[in-house]
Amino acid sequence: MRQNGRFGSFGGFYVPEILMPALTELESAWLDARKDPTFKAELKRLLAEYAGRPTPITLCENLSARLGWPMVLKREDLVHGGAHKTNQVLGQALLAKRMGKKRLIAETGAGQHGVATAMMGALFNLKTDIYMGAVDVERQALNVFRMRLMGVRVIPVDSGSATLKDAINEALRDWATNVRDTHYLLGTVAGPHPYPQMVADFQRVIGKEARTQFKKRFGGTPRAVVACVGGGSNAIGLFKDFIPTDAALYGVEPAGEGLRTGKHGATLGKGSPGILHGARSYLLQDEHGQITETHSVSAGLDYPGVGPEHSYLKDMERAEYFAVTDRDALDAFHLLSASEGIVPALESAHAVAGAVKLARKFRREIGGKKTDWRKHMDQAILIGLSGRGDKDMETARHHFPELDGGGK
Amino acid sequence: MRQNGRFGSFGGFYVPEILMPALTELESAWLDARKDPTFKAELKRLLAEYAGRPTPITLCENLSARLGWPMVLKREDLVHGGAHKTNQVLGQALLAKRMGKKRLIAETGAGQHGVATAMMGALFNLKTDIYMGAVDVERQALNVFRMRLMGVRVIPVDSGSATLKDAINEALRDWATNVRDTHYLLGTVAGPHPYPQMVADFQRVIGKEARTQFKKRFGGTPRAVVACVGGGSNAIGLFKDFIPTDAALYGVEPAGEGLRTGKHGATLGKGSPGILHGARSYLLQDEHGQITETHSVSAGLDYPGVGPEHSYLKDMERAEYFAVTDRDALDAFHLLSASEGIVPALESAHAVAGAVKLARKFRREIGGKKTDWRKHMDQAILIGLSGRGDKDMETARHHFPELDGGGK
Amino acid sequence: MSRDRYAETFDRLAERGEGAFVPFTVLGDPNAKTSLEILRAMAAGGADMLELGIPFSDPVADGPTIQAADIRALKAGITPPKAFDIIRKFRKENDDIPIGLLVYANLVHEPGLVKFYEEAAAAGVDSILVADVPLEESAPFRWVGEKTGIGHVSMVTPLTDDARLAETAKLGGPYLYVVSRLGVTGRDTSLSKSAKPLLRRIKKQGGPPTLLGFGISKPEHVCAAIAAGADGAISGSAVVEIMQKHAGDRAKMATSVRRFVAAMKKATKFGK
Amino acid sequence: MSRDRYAETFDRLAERGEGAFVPFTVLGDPNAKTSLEILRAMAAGGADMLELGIPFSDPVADGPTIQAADIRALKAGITPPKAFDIIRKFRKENDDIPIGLLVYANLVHEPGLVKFYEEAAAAGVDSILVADVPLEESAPFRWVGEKTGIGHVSMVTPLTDDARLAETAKLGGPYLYVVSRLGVTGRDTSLSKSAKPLLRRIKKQGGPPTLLGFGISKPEHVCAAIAAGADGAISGSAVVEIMQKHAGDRAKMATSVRRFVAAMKKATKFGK
Ligand SMILES: Cc1ncc(COP(=O)(O)O)c(C=O)c1O
Ligand SMILES: Cc1ncc(COP(=O)(O)O)c(C=O)c1O
Repeated sequence: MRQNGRFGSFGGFYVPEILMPALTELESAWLDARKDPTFKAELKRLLAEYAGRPTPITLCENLSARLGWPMVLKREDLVHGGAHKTNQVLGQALLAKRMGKKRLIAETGAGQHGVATAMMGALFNLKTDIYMGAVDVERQALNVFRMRLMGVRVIPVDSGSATLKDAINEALRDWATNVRDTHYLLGTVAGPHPYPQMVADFQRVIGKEARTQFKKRFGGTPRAVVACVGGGSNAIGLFKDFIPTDAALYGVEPAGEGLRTGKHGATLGKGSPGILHGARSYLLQDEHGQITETHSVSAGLDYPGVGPEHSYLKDMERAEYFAVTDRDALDAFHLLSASEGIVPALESAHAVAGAVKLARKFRREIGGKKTDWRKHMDQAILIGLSGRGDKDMETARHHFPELDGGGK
Repeated sequence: MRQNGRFGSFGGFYVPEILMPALTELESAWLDARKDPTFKAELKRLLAEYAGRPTPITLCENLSARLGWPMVLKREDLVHGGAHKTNQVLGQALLAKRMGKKRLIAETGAGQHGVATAMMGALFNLKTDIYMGAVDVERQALNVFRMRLMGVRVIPVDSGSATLKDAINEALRDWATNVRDTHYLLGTVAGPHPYPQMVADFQRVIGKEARTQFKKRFGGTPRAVVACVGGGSNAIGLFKDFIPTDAALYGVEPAGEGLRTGKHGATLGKGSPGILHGARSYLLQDEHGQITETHSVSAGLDYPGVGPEHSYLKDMERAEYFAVTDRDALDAFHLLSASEGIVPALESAHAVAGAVKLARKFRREIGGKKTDWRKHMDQAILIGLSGRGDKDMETARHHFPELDGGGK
Repeated sequence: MSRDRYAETFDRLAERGEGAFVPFTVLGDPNAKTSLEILRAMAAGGADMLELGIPFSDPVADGPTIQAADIRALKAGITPPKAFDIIRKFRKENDDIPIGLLVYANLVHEPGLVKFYEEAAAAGVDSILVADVPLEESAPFRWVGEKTGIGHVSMVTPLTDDARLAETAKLGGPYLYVVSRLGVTGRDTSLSKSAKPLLRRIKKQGGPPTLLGFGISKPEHVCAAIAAGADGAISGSAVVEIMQKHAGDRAKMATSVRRFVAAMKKATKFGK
Repeated sequence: MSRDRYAETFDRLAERGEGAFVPFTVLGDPNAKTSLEILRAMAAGGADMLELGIPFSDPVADGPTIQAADIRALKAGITPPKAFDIIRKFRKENDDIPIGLLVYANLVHEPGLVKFYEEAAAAGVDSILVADVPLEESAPFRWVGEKTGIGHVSMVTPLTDDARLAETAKLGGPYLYVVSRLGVTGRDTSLSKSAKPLLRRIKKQGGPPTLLGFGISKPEHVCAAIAAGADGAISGSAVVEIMQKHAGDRAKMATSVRRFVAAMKKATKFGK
């Protein structure tokens, strides 16, 4: 390994010995690629021509008026595939090609990362197998179909709780078996080095664009930058270029049914450092180190771990993490839909809900008056809208029976 | 009226007398607005910052290799809302605001235009009512929910076949009643003047961008420009700026279960000129002038009329129209998904299917060899990918049982 | 077709100091045979003129009641030729009453204007109102109407401004269809407030006699219409509703329509 | 803890010209009581050393068979302290057999390395293999192992290159866990072809004795492993499968495990 893969005491490569050569090869390929102008140009071209970058920032006038505070979105919902995921799967798939790999594998929870990886399988003509908890295969039948439509195999994982965590376990096992010709296309900034740094590197484009766009459109930097945190990839991607600025960084975790109920996924808020899936980071675990089950209305945030860089940012106090409940997120989902005509992913709705709380707090600080939000553009809240809500319609329908009524 | 609203013998304003003042007002407002730099700037800003324009063009390397002919997509699937519809609802809603209207109404079939209009209702803070055939309300429950989520009212229409055509009828009736404060936000380039011209004007951005992008990326113009035709808005939007070029223009209509079965929506291919919903244009009708029922697997193409400008382009032989079956479209839907990781709307899949047929034809012309498609970039086929397929997953699942299997 | 039945009728009514009552029905609703009986019942009830719709698949100017009648008639297999048959039969029995057709443009466009108008004239039709043809599109219809001896009926609405009103009035025609309120056909509980000022504005322009339509369902409405200055009133949805109510019983249907027409006609005598 | 049970055992085996047979089981599978009986059965069958897993919620290095055992044990409420209890009880009955632990890093990390290793040592554990700790992360584990008298077991795999092999061999430890093939734990039908060249490469480096693992399920595999140059063989999934097969019958389970171990042990005598 050329790097130590640490963020303070977090990160590392806690994997079975058998995976080390693959990680070393990957790190090396990535470190070379990121300096290679051809690779960079090709990735940039794909991000633009295939994925539709840059994505805009959108000033939400209605939401701002309603909250009395300027709210701006970074629109990753407009990326091909419907979420920020595409940014980094493009990078990894290009890297896999470069390394001469013949096959991609990936884990998926609700299916979003699986769909993103399936897109890459199609685009790069690579045999692709997606591990997905059997329970999730049942729950997310449409995404399973979507993946198969793109020609990939979806392998249901029956072991454990048969959800995301188990799909990762299974993908790691597959990788250990087929490590020579297979690239494990991990879905977030978690996992062993180099994944956390590499995925962050590919996602960094979010914040890079946003910072420039904000400056150009409104001058200066936002006061607060807010993103939801599952594994943490969209958050890191958005935060990265704001770390050297004055902007306060906020990560929003899923409080599920409430932090006290135990049914949540607030890894940074309620967890403690531990080792899972290759890295030392905050974890939700019991007193013996067994990983506990999590809950969130948003499948993409329903994960007991978190990327090690977030653990570092938390301990360094450069970013602040707090959690919002399922109900808060659903309300924010409705709020953004009704006030701007933008339906966020339930994951992203957590960021919106967090931003709403911050807006209220900021307003209270200046005396609670609602007027003249335009005067505070220099104090705007920039929200990472990591994805769109199309995938969440069935879930939302279930939670808003009063809005339902057509059909079924 | 300041213009005669004709395209040769097509178009016009065949509406009840009571709607004439509204059409006159609309025409006037639109003609003024399109010359007003403030309006233009505001629309441009919204297209960029809210809707995410420009959308890229994407060279499909796998598809091109498979067909032996260069295939390029214009990516309207990446527009906020998931289809080209957003381009023009933004324009109309801005115009409605300008006219001081307090309310929007619209018709919708599968719900796409309804959702697009609902977005506008939210964004512009306008009370919005969407007419939707009761049968469609049942069939498209998710889109109904989505509209309600954005705060609009969905009004089921029980009359007639209780589908799109009847929703238009009902919207026209509502407009006749509430014409003073209500803008009828029609969903395509059909309807009475000024709709066909106005909607085309707002959609023209598609072809304008595509022409410039193609020239910059590949040099010259494509040999063929292909779009699906329901009402015809995405097609006109794409064609418009290519009309003065050498590019051949192809509109692809839905042949449904086959042109001979009578179960299709090939208005230009199988219809005859007639008058419906405000304009003279090709129509599917019986020998007495009664409008006949249509069929297409793609709800957005399931309409017995077509925008009058297409009738004109057909009769002038500037554009050529042909139809592809449900099966062709479904195969193209699968093909694009599996070869590029881009899942098209079923409407857009018709354009892809049409383009596949053209590619085969072009290749036959040069002797049928598959190699070296890159040498023919100057003969590329540019496909209008009008929207993304998320909305069509349930339908597709039904048609590809062999790919299904997860859940339910 | 050189008789001008409208002029004759309006003259006679004027002599008597009465307004015109004009019931509307959809030809072939619920079937050809019954429909003919309904025409007879209307005449028997004292209708001064008849307004008859040819059923259309997409009647955008009509409300749900009349659309339902269209659908019934279409289901019964009524085509424009069959609709003309009904008129022809009725015309043989009654050569005096003016008959107006209410159609949608595509029904006229498909066979071709000339053919359609000629057939209408041959069947005994006196005027045609094309629901989705406004002033701007009316030229060819007026022209063919003139050639075939069929009067072109224009509509005016509360939204028609004075300039347009003047232009419309100048075109003449057997009568002006005055739309009493915004919206589509259908019942109302009271006569629209916009009717009176509109009629006053029309009177100022001169032009053909006026028949007030949309929402006329009670004798009071007829009274009020005529008091407000209309030369008569057209009642459509109310007639169709009565027919619908007695859907099961043809004899009762005809009797009820006759009685309704009689009651409405009576009201035309007290308006002026 | 100053006895070096591994060295003693390897010495004795060397004297006898035998290889080591090392059965694996998950502590607490299917419950604490039965698990203890399984340990006894293994010893009774002639196991030279034991390799014992502490059940973990996310055993990424293990295949479905062992994961199922983990789940059974966790369901039975087995925690690391309870797992140590089982060892402690067994150790009281048998002070000679080397006991190795197979754990995942988080089980060690959560209580803290020192505490975990001290408790393991107190229970009678001789070595620890942390399945998800490769060479690069091993320093603190080795350090604490040294302080607490617990041997650190490293893994080598067919993908380990010579430089890394040399580095690993240099670290010593009671034995090297030689992974016979790519993948995770689980049964195989034949011994992997990669085992032989790998063992040859290891031998060149010197270093601790080698135990071959992954896919050892038949006496032939043991034979072949030893013939190929391994100092012994570890069999996990096969043991767990036998236990699973007799899930309903504790006595039968223990007997079958004992017989299996005996058969496998026998094969160690013919390899060299
Ligand atoms: C839209 C969206 N946002 C956020 C996430 C959470 O992932 P991360 O925290 O890595 O950004 C997901 C995961 O599925 C997602 O789909
Ligand atoms: C994606 C998409 N493409 C095309 C159409 C057809 O409309 P038009 O022919 O007006 O482009 C629709 C209508 O719903 C649509 O949703």
